[in-house]
Amino acid sequence: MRVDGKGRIDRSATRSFSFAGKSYQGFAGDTLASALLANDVRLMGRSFKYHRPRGVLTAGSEEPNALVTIGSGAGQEPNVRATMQELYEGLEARPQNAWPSLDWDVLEINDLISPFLSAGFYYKTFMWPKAFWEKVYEPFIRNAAGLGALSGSDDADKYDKAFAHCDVLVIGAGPAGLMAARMLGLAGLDVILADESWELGGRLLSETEEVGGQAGSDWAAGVAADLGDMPNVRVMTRTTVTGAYDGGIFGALEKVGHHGPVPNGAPRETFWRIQTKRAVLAAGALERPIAFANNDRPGVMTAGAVRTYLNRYGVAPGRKIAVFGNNDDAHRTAMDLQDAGVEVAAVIDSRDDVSVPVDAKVMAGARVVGTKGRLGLREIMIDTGRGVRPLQVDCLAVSGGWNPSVHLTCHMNGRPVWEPSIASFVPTPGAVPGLVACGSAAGDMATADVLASAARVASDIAADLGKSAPTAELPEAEGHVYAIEPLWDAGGKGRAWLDFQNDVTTKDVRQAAKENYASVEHMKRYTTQGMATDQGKNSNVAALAVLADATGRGIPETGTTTFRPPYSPVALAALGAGAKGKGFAPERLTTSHAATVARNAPMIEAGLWYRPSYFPQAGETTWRESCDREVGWVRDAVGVCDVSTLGKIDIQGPDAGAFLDFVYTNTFSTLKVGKVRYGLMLREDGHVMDDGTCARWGDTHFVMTTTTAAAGQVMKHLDYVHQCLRPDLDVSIVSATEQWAQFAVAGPKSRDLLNALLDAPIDNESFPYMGCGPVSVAGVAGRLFRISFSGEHAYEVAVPARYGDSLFRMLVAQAEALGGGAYGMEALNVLRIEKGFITHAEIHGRTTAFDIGMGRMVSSKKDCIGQTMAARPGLVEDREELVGFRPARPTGKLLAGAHIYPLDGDAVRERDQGYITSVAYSPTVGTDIALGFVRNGRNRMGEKLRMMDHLRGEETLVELCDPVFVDPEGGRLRG
Amino acid sequence: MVKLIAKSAAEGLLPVEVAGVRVEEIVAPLASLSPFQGQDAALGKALKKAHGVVLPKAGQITQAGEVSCHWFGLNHVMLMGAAPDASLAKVAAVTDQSDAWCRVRMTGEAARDVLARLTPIDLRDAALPVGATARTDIQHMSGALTRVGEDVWEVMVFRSVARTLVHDLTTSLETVAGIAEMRSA
Amino acid sequence: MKISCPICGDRDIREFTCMGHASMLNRPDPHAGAKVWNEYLHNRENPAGVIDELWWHGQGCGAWLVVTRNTVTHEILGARLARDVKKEMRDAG
Amino acid sequence: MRFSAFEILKQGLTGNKGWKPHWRSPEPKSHYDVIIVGGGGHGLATAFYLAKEHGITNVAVLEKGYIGGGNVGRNTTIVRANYGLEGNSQFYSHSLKLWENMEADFNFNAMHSQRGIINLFHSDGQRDAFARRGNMMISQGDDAILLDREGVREMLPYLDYEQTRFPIYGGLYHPRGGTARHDAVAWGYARGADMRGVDIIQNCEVQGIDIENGKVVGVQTSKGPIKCGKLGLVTAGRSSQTAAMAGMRLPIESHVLQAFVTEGLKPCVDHVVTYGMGHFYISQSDKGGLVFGGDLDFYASYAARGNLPMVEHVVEAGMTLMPMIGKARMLRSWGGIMDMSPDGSPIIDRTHIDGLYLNCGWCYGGFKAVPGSGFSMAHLMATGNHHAPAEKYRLSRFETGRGLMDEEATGAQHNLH
Repeated sequence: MRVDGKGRIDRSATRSFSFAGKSYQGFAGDTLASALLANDVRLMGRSFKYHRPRGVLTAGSEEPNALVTIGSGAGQEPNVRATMQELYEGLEARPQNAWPSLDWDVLEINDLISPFLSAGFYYKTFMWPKAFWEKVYEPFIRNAAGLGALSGSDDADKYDKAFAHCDVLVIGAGPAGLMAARMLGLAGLDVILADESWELGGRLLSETEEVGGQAGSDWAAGVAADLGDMPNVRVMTRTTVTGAYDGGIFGALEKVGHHGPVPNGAPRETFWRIQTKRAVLAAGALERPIAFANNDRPGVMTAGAVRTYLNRYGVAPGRKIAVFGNNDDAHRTAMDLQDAGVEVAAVIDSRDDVSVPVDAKVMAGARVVGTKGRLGLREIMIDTGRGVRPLQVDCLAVSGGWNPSVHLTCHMNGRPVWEPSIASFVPTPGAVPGLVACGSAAGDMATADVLASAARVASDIAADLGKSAPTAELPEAEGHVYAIEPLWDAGGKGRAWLDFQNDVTTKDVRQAAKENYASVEHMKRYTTQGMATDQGKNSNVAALAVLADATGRGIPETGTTTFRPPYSPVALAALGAGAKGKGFAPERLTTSHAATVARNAPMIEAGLWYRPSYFPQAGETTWRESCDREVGWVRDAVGVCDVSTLGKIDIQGPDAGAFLDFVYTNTFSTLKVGKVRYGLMLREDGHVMDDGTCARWGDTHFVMTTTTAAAGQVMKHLDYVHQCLRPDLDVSIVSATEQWAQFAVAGPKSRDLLNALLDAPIDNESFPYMGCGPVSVAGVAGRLFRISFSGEHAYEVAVPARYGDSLFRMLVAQAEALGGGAYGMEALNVLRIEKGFITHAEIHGRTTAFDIGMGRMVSSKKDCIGQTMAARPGLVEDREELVGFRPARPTGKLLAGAHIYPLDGDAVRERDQGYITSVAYSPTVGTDIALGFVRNGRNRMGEKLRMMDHLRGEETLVELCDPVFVDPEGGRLRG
Repeated sequence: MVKLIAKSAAEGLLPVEVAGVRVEEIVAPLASLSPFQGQDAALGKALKKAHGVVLPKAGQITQAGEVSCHWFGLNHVMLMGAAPDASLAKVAAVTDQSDAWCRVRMTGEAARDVLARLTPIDLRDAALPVGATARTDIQHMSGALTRVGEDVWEVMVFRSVARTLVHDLTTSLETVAGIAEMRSA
Repeated sequence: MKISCPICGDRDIREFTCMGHASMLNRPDPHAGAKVWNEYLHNRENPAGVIDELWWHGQGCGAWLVVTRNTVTHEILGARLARDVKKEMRDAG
Repeated sequence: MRFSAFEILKQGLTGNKGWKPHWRSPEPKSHYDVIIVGGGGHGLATAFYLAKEHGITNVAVLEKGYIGGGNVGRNTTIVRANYGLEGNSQFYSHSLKLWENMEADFNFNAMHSQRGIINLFHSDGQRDAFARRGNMMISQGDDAILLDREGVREMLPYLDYEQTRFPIYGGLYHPRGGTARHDAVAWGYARGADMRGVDIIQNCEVQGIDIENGKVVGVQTSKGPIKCGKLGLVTAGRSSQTAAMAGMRLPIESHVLQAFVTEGLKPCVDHVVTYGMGHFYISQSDKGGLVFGGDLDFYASYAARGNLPMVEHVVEAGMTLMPMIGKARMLRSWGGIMDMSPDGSPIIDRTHIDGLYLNCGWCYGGFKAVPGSGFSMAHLMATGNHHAPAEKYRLSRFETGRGLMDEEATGAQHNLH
């Protein structure tokens, strides 16, 4: 029901919206919850386990009951707190976790059988018969559980992430936050003030109290205006600080576009990472309910929430309202309601000696012990101490006291401390380095104390950061003492809820204690207390008080569970903003990318790079046809392949040779200028890290190449070796991978092709096998290396990357003229397998130089990385060694990933002889060929074994052979 | 006679302009210089003599006309705008990097908000004043960020990721513009 | 977490890669024997407290750092260039 | 008290007032035949199998906090036997078989759910590596199915097959893999051990190990000295500290691994899915929360909490793989202390000190190993012989290089496994 003359809503701006298929009207400035209450809708959700009817409990982000689904289609958003959802024109909200409807929910049956669903019941049954768990019990439980539903498909909404930096982050813009932010701003510090609401003021927007001789909300507006004028203060509304992390880093979620239509480009949410020197926790306090029988009906809400609905939204959540509390703060609700003309049926206070200046029945020393009303509160039962009597009300405002919002102070394992005077926990100072709590977050409950503590904290921080804060002019404010007598469980007949959403009652906690889940962590995990979407904000303190009572311990000894990030839940789309689709990792493109795509080559990922799989030609229907043709080109004519993705590292300096001797197993200091050598690099544990070639470009200048896969790892490794192990060596290591576009030109006609483009022709004298040197390519200074990964007479030619596109097109055109053309990764792979060249399929991280037959390349004349550990007995004895495989029959099929077994007996692990790493159909050999590893394989050449691929049902008789299938003498290389 | 045609790293991708922020590519010679042990001062001298620029301190850039020198990492500076003089190679490892990087300039009041979406470093005036440079992470890419004017920033990433950079910048530009439109509504 | 890089100043750890204990700087002589090498490569003090760790500022200046850090609180107590630490170790013999 | 549907009915009808403690809280005796340090999953399982398989019941489990408070209560609950290397293969195979019968063994529903695991691969090379692994699984007697892209699409229609950064080539499907209710595993073993006479002593911190003449004779604890015949250290991320009390330095670094859960949602992810390119794995709990995780934070830590860069990285991987989870909200994040070994595989071995046994190095794969680890550790401690499926888990392998089991193939850098 709306109340005239109250609230901060704009009554001139109506907003139409729908809930559960019905249309309603509210106003700008409403939340979905306030607008529903204004329309006398009390039933907004269903609980998790018993599917109990539920209405709003709170008016904030801690709301456990009023969770709805917003929108429909791909972008539907489940579990939205109606209490936080700003109302906008056309808002569509739907109830969730209820079927067929919110009013009639079939699973309400769970409530009737609740005696059999007590704490942990599922641990004690559903075990028979065994197969029923996955087939019957679990699907039923899964379908009954859960809250709202995801759409199941991707949506078009945009999310965003950003970084911010400041001197002081002020968390919360209630009286404390505003006070602190203004002082810190005036001191000249860079301040970020974040608040989860769209309006600054915090509780001041919900209260009728005065600050500085004016309405509290007006004072807040005045400070907000001051802050708006300070260029060094950044005010972030609709922003929840979600987590405290190491080094003064905080996560924060800004709801940029939840309150209406979003223009193109703008996100729904921005997830901020805020780096700050200091932080002020001014997050206020959260009111807690009291447990009593059936305290969970729609219409029962916290007393502070009732004031918020009345004072901020101009809504009376009932027509006849009772107030029940154990502290003076609850009385304000009665007073505000009465001032607004709403009937207060009674004020029930568990304390014996209270007086409340209201024109209503005040019942001291009394407790509410029961309620009635299936879908909404109709009646409460009051134990006056002289008997139980009913009272007809449609709303009960409950206050069990206020819990300081200590959550962020716990994010780095801090434990809050029990403060008896307010019967709650307060932050441990220093629990998060640089973060100081003030105001009610620190346990100061009266507004005057809140402002004073904020001013004190602000001036300390300013001084700490070398600024002097202006003298605080504390505005006049209420200074009442917050008097409270703890009351956790008011009793009554029936279940009394602690965790509303998860349906955890005081009985569950007591049962847990009885079953020896007496540690607070055990109780939580056994009962699911505090594990709902509010993470126990409403219930943890009361629950552990009940546990303390059940176990005969005090509350401080019982301890707390840990609050962990995030403070309130954060959409994965926000945390992972930008990563959808291709955004997860940068895309690296070679200079030949456009020309390659233009030739319809399917592109495959190689690390972050894209490389062509093959270059299809008209009439070819399978990749194999294209691949066989490309292999033939290289073997018979000439092929061109972009190899720019290989790492290219410039190693320069007087000690370059000595450095390379230390990182490679073999020796490079003796290499002659103009020559290239194959190099093998180990990890310190003696296994192979990478291989490649290294060219001596000048006396003190080497050019190292790495594999594409290991380029980053090798660069990092070289920096490590240089800086951490051998800083004595005068050497500089610079990546030049991106500077050069480099192309393999391979095949018997490779030199002919090059000579058509080089300004000075080459021959076998000027560029012998493993020679290198500068060349002029069509007028451009380039580099030429005579190296081969195909076993053919081949070169790699490099030009500055700006010419890469042009050179690739030219090379391909020339190759085509010579009866060849471009080849892709498939052909490259076939070519190298035919020649027995290894890649990371073979040097997969568990192979040693010994395994791949390069044991002798580990020079014993010098120390190098990995040398010592490579000599461990386990790395050289009884190993699986690199071998080649041929099918015993020409049609035999080989499969990478298949294992090798003896000819007789079962193909079981105990008899495993090895495995296949790389397979190709070799058009040159005319059969499948493969590389792989077999135990003591080098001594078993010619032996017949059994290849078994259980997965694909393939079994082939294979013969072990030398891994070089083509031109074992290497004549073609030197051709 | 055949002739190779040069293409810049972001050719066909830039310039882009969204809501008053302009992004354009800069093409100029780049050479990384890494002084040999104990040769820092000698490199400084040679640089001054050959190119007129001072060897920059960590996080700084120096400039002389068209030529500038950017600090570029541990033991490492980048000469920009001129081919390195041969004298430099006597005291430093010199590596041509003219084609290795995609270098863009972003101009506009909102440029800082755009960058705040891509890099974790502090972009406030005190931390990154005009003339300061930083090696940092640009949306999972290894990059360099330089403030060359009040609202003028240079971003460098490897050439191969030019398209990703332009995509990321454009997305962030649109985000910032969208948010501004929302706030002004 | 932020690391104060001696070259770049305070930087978010997302710019860094951690390699593990800084004892890796103390590489034994190649002939020191299996036990010494096993200690070096595998065994760790692994303190619940202050540790020296190797971090690489790979998305920054490229420096390898020895970062002193508390493994219980994550407090960073200092960072030095690994090459300086290594040189000191060499000088100290 | 035996748990059953009947018992629930009976108790429900009598106000749930008759439930009994699931385990006792005894004061420690002065002497035990065996003391297990560490009341986590592995420690409790060791005690359980000592009693059940070997009749050794004069056993105490000493836990410095509350049982199940370590990694068994803070993991992503995945249970599988899909290892590729000799040594691991037989061990996890055995462990999975124990999973399949454990609930009957200890009369407690740990909600072991064999809903199937799919490891996605994103290139031909990864497919080959997974094929090798899958063939190993089958040759060990476990189950594996190689799915192509369409096969994966049929099972997981919600993945992004068009735009995702690293396209889905297929997956290795392990139908017997799945999840379990992690806390219940610890409680179930505790209950089972307790029923067989084992003393579970919580809030009892071991502060020293008494060794005489090269033999363990007892421990010093916060509840006083306790004598023992044999001592097993089963302390996961704290192994370096407990071993140090015996003067040992272990090949272990302790690192933080984070895990995450979203708010409850109606069923939408029916399997366990792992994303090879992005270090991301996800399943949905019976309560409806999406449970997911990724890689280590990479720095040494005992804080059981991590930082944002890895949080973001993990979620980013999720978003490129299955953008439909975007509207789910992260409810809670936490961390565990992982005992990372140099080859990523564990250690179950005796030590050079007579009577002192070691069980550690589980990295972030310890949960699924709980039954197997307990079984093999109990076997070793009871018989003095290595249990065959775990015989490769020797401490000496690092020095000799014999039998290294580096599944990730990243070498001897602890944080890369």
